[in-house]
Amino acid sequence: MQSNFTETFMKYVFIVCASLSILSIILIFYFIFEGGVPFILEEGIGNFIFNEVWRPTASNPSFGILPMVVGSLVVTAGAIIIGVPIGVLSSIFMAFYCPDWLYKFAKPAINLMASIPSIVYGYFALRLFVPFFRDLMGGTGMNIVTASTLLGIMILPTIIGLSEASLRAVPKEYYSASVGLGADHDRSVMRVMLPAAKSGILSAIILGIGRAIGETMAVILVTGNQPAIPNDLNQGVRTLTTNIVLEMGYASGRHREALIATAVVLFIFIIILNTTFLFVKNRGGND
Amino acid sequence: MTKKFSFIKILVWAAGLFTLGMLLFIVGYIFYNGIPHLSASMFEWDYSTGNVSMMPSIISTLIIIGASLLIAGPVGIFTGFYLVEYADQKSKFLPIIRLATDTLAAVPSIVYGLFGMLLFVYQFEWGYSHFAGILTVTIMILPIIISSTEEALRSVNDSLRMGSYGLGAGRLRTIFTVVLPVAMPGILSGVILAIGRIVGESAAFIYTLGSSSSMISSLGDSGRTLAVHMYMLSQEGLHVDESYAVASILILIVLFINGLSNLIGNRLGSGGK
Amino acid sequence: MANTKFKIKDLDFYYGDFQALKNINMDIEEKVVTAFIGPSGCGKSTFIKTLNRMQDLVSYARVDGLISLDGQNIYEKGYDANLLRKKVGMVFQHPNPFPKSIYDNIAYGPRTHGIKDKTQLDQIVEESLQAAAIWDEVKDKLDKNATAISGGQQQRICIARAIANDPEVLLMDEPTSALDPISTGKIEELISELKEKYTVVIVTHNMQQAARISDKTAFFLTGEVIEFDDTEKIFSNPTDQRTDDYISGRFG
Amino acid sequence: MANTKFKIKDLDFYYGDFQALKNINMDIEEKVVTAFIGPSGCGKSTFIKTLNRMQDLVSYARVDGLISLDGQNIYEKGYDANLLRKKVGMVFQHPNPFPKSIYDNIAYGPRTHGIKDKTQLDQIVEESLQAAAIWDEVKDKLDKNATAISGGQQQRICIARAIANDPEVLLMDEPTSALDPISTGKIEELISELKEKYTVVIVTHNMQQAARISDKTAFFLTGEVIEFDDTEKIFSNPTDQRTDDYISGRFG
Amino acid sequence: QEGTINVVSREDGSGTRGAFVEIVGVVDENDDDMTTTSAAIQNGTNGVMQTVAGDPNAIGYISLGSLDDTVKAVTVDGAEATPEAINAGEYPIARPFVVAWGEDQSDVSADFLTFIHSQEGQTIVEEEGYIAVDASASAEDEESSEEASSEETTEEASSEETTEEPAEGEESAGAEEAASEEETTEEEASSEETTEEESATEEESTEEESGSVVASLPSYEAAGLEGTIEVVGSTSVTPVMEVLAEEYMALNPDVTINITSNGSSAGIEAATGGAADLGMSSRELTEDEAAALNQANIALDGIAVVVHPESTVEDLSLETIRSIFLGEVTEWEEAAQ
Ligand SMILES: Nc1ncnc2c1ncn2[C@@H]1O[C@H](COP(=O)(O)OP(=O)(O)OP(=O)(O)O)[C@@H](O)[C@H]1O
Ligand SMILES: Nc1ncnc2c1ncn2[C@@H]1O[C@H](COP(=O)(O)OP(=O)(O)OP(=O)(O)O)[C@@H](O)[C@H]1O
Ligand SMILES: [Mg+2]
Ligand SMILES: [Mg+2]
Repeated sequence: MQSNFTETFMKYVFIVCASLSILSIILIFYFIFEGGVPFILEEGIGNFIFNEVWRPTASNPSFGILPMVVGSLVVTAGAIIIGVPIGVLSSIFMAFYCPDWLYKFAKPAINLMASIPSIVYGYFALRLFVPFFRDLMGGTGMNIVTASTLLGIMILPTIIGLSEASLRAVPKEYYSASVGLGADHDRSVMRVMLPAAKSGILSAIILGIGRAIGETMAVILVTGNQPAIPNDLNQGVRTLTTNIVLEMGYASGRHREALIATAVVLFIFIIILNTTFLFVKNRGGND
Repeated sequence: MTKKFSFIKILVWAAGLFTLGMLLFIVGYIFYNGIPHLSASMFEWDYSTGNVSMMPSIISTLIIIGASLLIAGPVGIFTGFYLVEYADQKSKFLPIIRLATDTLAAVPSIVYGLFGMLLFVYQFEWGYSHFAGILTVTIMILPIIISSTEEALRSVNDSLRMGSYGLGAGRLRTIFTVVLPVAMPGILSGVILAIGRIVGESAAFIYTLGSSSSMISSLGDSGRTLAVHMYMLSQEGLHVDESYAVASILILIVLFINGLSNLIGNRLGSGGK
Repeated sequence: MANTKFKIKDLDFYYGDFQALKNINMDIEEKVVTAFIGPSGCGKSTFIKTLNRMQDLVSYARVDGLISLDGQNIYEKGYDANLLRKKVGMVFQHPNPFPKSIYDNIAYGPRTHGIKDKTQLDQIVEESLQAAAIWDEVKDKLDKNATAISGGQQQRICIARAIANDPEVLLMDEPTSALDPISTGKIEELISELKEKYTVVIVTHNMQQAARISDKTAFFLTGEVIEFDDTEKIFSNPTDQRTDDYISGRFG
Repeated sequence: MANTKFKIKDLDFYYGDFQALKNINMDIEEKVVTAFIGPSGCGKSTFIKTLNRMQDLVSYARVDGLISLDGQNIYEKGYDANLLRKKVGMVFQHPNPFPKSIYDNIAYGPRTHGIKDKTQLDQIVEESLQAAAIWDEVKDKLDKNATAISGGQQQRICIARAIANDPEVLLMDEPTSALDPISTGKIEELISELKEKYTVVIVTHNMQQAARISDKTAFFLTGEVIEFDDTEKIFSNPTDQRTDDYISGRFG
Repeated sequence: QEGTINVVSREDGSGTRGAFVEIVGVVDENDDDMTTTSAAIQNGTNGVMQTVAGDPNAIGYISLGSLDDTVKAVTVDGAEATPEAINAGEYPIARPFVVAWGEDQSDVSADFLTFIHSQEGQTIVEEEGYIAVDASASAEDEESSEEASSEETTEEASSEETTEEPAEGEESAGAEEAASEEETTEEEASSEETTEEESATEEESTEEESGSVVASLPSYEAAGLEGTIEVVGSTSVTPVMEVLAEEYMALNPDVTINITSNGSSAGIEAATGGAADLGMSSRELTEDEAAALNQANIALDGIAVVVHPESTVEDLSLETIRSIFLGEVTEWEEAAQ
């Protein structure tokens, strides 16, 4: 029999555990913001975010990250367009369409996909996607579309893994009920099972988008990394993350602060994204 | 009306096959480029520029996976318990935790790297070390484990909880003996995802674990994971072939770990089958 | 009355190794209410679910023998199981409303089968809920989630959902088990109305109910049909001793 | 017979804004079978679940008023809800066996409350299954998953599970709704036996059942107790017109 | 060769890029890096190699030590990119590898440095495809480093420019190659002049001692020390450092050397903060950094200009390369003229 003490004690253990993630995020906040916010204030928020010129090492340096902001947005949007539909559909495939013999092989395969290091994806894309898109679109082949495609693929396992789990968690009775009403498999899955798993799928998508925004080591190899606002899909872009990774190894002084400030902006982006989704999710979950 | 929706079938199959095809393609590409370059000398205990041995990296990778799961596993699962089984679903604390975990989940690896470096390596003066690397990735995988645990727990039918409470079982017993076994597969898929994240990570490690190629002798040592090892081998273009060989081994290790955790999961989650 | 709707010949059914139905032969007539009675675990649910191929969903289940609907073998290759299930509606033993609004639950079937028109749907929803004797209780909360209502209400929602689909045959697995006498009365009334147009198969543990509303009754025992005859005959003068024992409560 | 087990005073109950129970006052006596009857959705399940604080688990539920067990307020701060639920066992309206083996289902309660000994557990499991009239059906598959059996079997497993816990009070929410007459008869027998030692509260839609087995009956209507009296009185000579209407089927 | 030139460059701040733009002259009058904004940026040698190897129209530059046959190095003004040519002063594009250390240098760390600058050490440097540097020059530099850095500080304080990459590059290039402090001063004096002149100066100074310096270096003898040395920094320096460390550990079995490879700035920061005994850098230290640290060059690395292996381009003039990277020449047809 569980004593009341153990119950209460464990309850507090659980609360402490739950608080740890808040603590972690606060620590990360603190360290990143401490490094970046003073710089942003000095430079002026507008002048940092809406300035188009990034020339950190020039004799008259200019720290404008608008191109990177645009780059991140564009590439992430592209990744969502490619990755989310394929990911969600694939998870439906895995949960409701995949024959058993294939599933035995496909399930570990998807898990494996999540474990392949970014750099491998990067070199893979550099060797195969870049020439492909160069032939298709002209230019260097290191462009928005290439990066979006690569990211779209890279976020697949994240989306598929969690979406599939929540699809499988939907009680089978719903499916039986739908089929019992003469709905075919497709409709039962799309109209009953999918909506019932909505909230899980949404968090899978958020995680996926988070991965897309945060991905660096692979993207860096295929986006061209030009710090300029693109006006065509076949141009290269630089994302906020690649901006940090590219120059962090060498930056010092104000340049370095500017990079940490870039991380701050990235952070704020993510928070906006998450809050929006939290809001949408709460609204969506209430009906 | 069957016909009207049959394009869904095509769509779903196409997506599934695309994903699998892409994976096969990538894995094939890695094996094609890597397997021929494997040699026994790459598994010697000590690294040298001559053998570019991946043994130290394999050991470090396994240690880091083990240690960070040892921390993030319980913490993440317990957080899930709190969120689903304890917290008042209307409390203000809940959205805060959720926002925190969602944000943690979206923090880019490179930011984790910088953070780990600033806090563990410099502030705590641990230097580049397994400690710093482990703690950094622990925080990184925490949200993955939390959210998959949360989803899995929520999907457990309430009537089961009712059944258990109705017999006078406390929350703890209900959670551990009734809810957890049912939720196990979901939690496990989160754990596997987390392992994947660790194995595939490089940016966060470079700034915390460092990239020492020597065999670990204490957790205070710097080291490198397989992914970092790959990165290091390929970065200067000197050992590109070997880096694919490392990637091949990495894939085999991941498959092995997946198999193992499925086995464990089946044990834990089978209940009374 | 003489038209045969379902013809079942030499039906065997297995869950894995376990044989749940043994050599069932039965003709279910059109526009007639057929009741299945028998002790718990004797295979009533199993059998009723073979009639609209719901057992297809149990991966380890296996059906042997022949079931034909209107003269066509429903287990034949190429037979459209979805169309079958539209024609042969079902109310499950455990209420299983979708986690959607009450309205969407009822409208699900009609929408599946192509009805888009809002006013038409509204009408179907109201009529079905009326028929299932639950309209008054839920008419103000049609947009509420159908899983947060009482057990009996859920059961009636499921009945309404099945009716909304306008089936030819309605299979009901203990449809009034969670209902009070009044609702039960209304459902029984509904069944009597339905039989004007439809064929109804009902599983029930309530002997009086079977006697009251059915025309034919089948008595099941451990996977076999012991006796299948006019309800009157079964309840007044059963051929088999075991049937007699069961309905008079002397069994076991 | 006169000992009061539960004393309920001025009980109001809310699901969010919806008031499901209104000003309930009732004394439930020890070693007596009390039946709750009333139309679907009238609040029977809601009420029965307040007696062992199962409603604590519904986050948006709110209880007002007083319920005391053996003179102690069970909603008092510091009152051990787990101990309460051990003492006040419950069989739910929908069978909810754990997805574990049949054996583990039954042994769950005893194990929770500290019984480890294998032979003792074996004995409890067998006795409980016997009492719930399902031993013969499952004795060869005790290690099978308790979710892959028929609906009625699941219900009896849940009854056995509750009995195995050796409670003082047993709350049963339509325990025989999915059962055939024979199993029902056995459960009713069980209830008569139990009342020697325990207090039993049963929700039922079956008037005959209520009349047969209960000593006291409460009639619920839209969240209120209309009448609560000796069963005999209720069924032969109810005070309230509505009670009369309901039990004679003239209601609504 | 026809078509648009796809320019591939390294990231801003990279030692390779710094040296490349400075020597080739991809800078404006303020010595600001003027690499065309349409250049694709890769953050590692391998990234550049893979990009160029996969794109027939690409041109990039990489560390000579990493050059292999997946790409083709063009000759610059007729000179082939080889250590010999660099030593002979024929091939103009090269940059130094630097190590830096803080105030309290441990004995083992000092001994390791001695080893690097010994005949044995510099032989390894050459074997790895880099260019050896003169030990005595470095040794002197070591001793007088404090003085030298204060000199730098004064000088640069008087200059109008905030970042003086060319000047600094010039200075340490001088430090390696020149045998005496006099020459260093001379070259510093010329630091304000244009890049063409600078490279001319460089050529001059290297001409004075063409051929390898290895033979003239002192031999290393193991001192039998024990301890651990943390080496942190530049990814470009890492490969040669690893070999050096291995060789050293073979001679001094009680010494452990840990190498962490995470970028020049990280290395310098680690050295400043004390997390590293030696910081590796493939760029010059900034004046702040130089004031806080001691530094020495351990090797010279050539920078090869590379194109696709099937490209028909064989030779480019320094001026053409400059125009290409400035974005003035965008078509291979133009470049070929
Ligand atoms: N979880 C819930 N949330 C909100 N309302 C509920 C919930 N459960 C039940 N109700 C409502 O409370 C009222 C009483 O429900 P309760 O389950 O107690 O009825 P009941 O008497 O047990 O009926 P039945 O015989 O159909 O089981 C009903 O109107 C029902 O819709
Ligand atoms: N999914 C299943 N897997 C394996 N065996 C099953 C399954 N469902 C039912 N059975 C077994 O098949 C037999 C017939 O079950 P069925 O559900 O048809 O009984 P029933 O007549 O509907 O009983 P009840 O009146 O209790 O609902 C029972 O012995 C039961 O244990
Ligand atoms: Mg059944
Ligand atoms: Mg109820």
